[in-house]
Amino acid sequence: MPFDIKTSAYEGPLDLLIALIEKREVFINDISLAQVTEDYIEYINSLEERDIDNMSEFVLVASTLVLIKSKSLLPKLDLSPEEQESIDDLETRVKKYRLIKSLTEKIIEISSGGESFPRGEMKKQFISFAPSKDMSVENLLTEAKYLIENLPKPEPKKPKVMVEKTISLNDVIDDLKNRIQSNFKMSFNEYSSKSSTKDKAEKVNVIISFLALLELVKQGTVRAEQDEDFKDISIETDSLGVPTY
Amino acid sequence: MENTKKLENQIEALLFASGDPLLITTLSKITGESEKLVKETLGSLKKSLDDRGIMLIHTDSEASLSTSPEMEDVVKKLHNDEITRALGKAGIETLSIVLYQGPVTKSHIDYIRGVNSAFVLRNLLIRGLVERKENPENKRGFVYVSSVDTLRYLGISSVKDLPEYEEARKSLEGELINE
Amino acid sequence: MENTKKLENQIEALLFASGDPLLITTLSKITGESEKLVKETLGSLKKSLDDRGIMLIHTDSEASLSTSPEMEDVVKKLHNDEITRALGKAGIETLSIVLYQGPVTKSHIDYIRGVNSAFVLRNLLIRGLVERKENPENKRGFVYVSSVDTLRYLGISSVKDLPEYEEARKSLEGELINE
Repeated sequence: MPFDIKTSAYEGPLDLLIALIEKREVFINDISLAQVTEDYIEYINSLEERDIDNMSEFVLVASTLVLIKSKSLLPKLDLSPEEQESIDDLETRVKKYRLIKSLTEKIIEISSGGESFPRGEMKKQFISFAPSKDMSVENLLTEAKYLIENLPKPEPKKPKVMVEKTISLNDVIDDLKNRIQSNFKMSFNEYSSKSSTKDKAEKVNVIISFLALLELVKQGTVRAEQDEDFKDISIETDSLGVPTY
Repeated sequence: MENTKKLENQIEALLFASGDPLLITTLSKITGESEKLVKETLGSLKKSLDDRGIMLIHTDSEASLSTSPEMEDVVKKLHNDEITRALGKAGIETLSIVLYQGPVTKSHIDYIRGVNSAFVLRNLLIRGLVERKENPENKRGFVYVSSVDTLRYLGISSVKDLPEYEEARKSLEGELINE
Repeated sequence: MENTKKLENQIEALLFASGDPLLITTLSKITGESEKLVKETLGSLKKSLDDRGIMLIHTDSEASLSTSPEMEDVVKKLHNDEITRALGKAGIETLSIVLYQGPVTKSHIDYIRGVNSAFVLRNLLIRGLVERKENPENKRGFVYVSSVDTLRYLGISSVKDLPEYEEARKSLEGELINE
């Protein structure tokens, strides 16, 4: 069987991540994930909202990547168990998905050996009227109604869930900013329902400037580590403010 | 020798995939071998199937696979089992689509149910609950309608007597979102 | 020995007569033999059909006869070159997950692929390339499994013929810490 492979767009966030990691020919781990974070965010940024079917999934993974990146730049950043779990989880998913992708290639290969076909239908079939007891007008109507209820419906354009997820990304950023400015102790669960209606472009810009901020903070960290005092960092970041791009 | 075996396998596969008898001329055309060679190879296929559950039947002009005569009892048992089993949810679902939507194509039934309905449709056919007709809109396809026996069994004289007929029929048309 | 051959022939005849896949429980019921013996005999039937035009395809619960994959070309000629529509990338990927991880829930498929797979799953279901079953752990949910038709599509006899089957299955279950 031939398979029709579209190579143009990325199917989802994991698909994109794998492509970015493979481009660099590195193993999948927190280091390589941190390395591709900018590329990943740049890719989302380069696309219009309408180009991406699964924007909310892309953004959700972006928030985990930001965590990984933050941790790689600031090794002393305390992660909550939930955060660590979301990082480990992303790593596992990327690995499993990549395995599935390689298996898919092999399946395409074996299937080129030919399709197999069932026995053809025979015209002379012995037909005898054989109703069954569950065949009542009531049952038939019940099933018809069940089917009507479950007919495929066109998907709503902007599901609520998606909006909620995008807001939570802003929260991740805000929260991490706060933590760098204070003492890095805050649970991942504590931010949730702040309302914000920033559009996508703005939201991605926030991530990019945040990552840039982290780079600057990292430089501060190098200096601060000489006397091993976390509070020095927060002083540094306070003085920097949010850079404008 | 190699080639005879290959032709034998091809003929076996073709007869199997056809279900119905095939003309020897057809077998010759598809395999690209002479009718003479096809006939000879039918002889060796027959021998290969000696003492098996299926056998080769052929006349001068056509050939077909069939179950061996000793298997009659067990095949009958299977048939009885298939037609006496309760229809179950899948069967009732499919029958209700044929009743409320008939004449209806298999692909529309699949679309409404969201799963492939090949097996369940064949079961309804051999039980005489639904009938298959040529699709007036597409000569190569079929449409399914309920049988007169089914209506009689349900105690109605026409599908229009089914409860909420017009309403349900319309709803089941669906919006036919492109799949 | 005699009896094994008889059961093998009976199973062959039943699978041929049915055309559709038969449950191993049905084969056991009709032949009056234990499921264990039926499964063993399926193994010997499979061997008997080695190097023939037809082959045995089976899952854990069902078995069916089918044309051998090498016969694709001639059978397609018979079916007037009816082209089976190729699966897209998303479809074949989802199929791989079901093959190597099935029975598997939709949320697990979404989790692995990182995107919602509702649409692609529906297409596979309608084509009969995956089947939906009640989730034993959650009566209101479903799990997805590969079917006889999945194996037909790939031209293989059982999931064990998939590349790296056991190994990959194990890796996908675990944490995959080491690459």
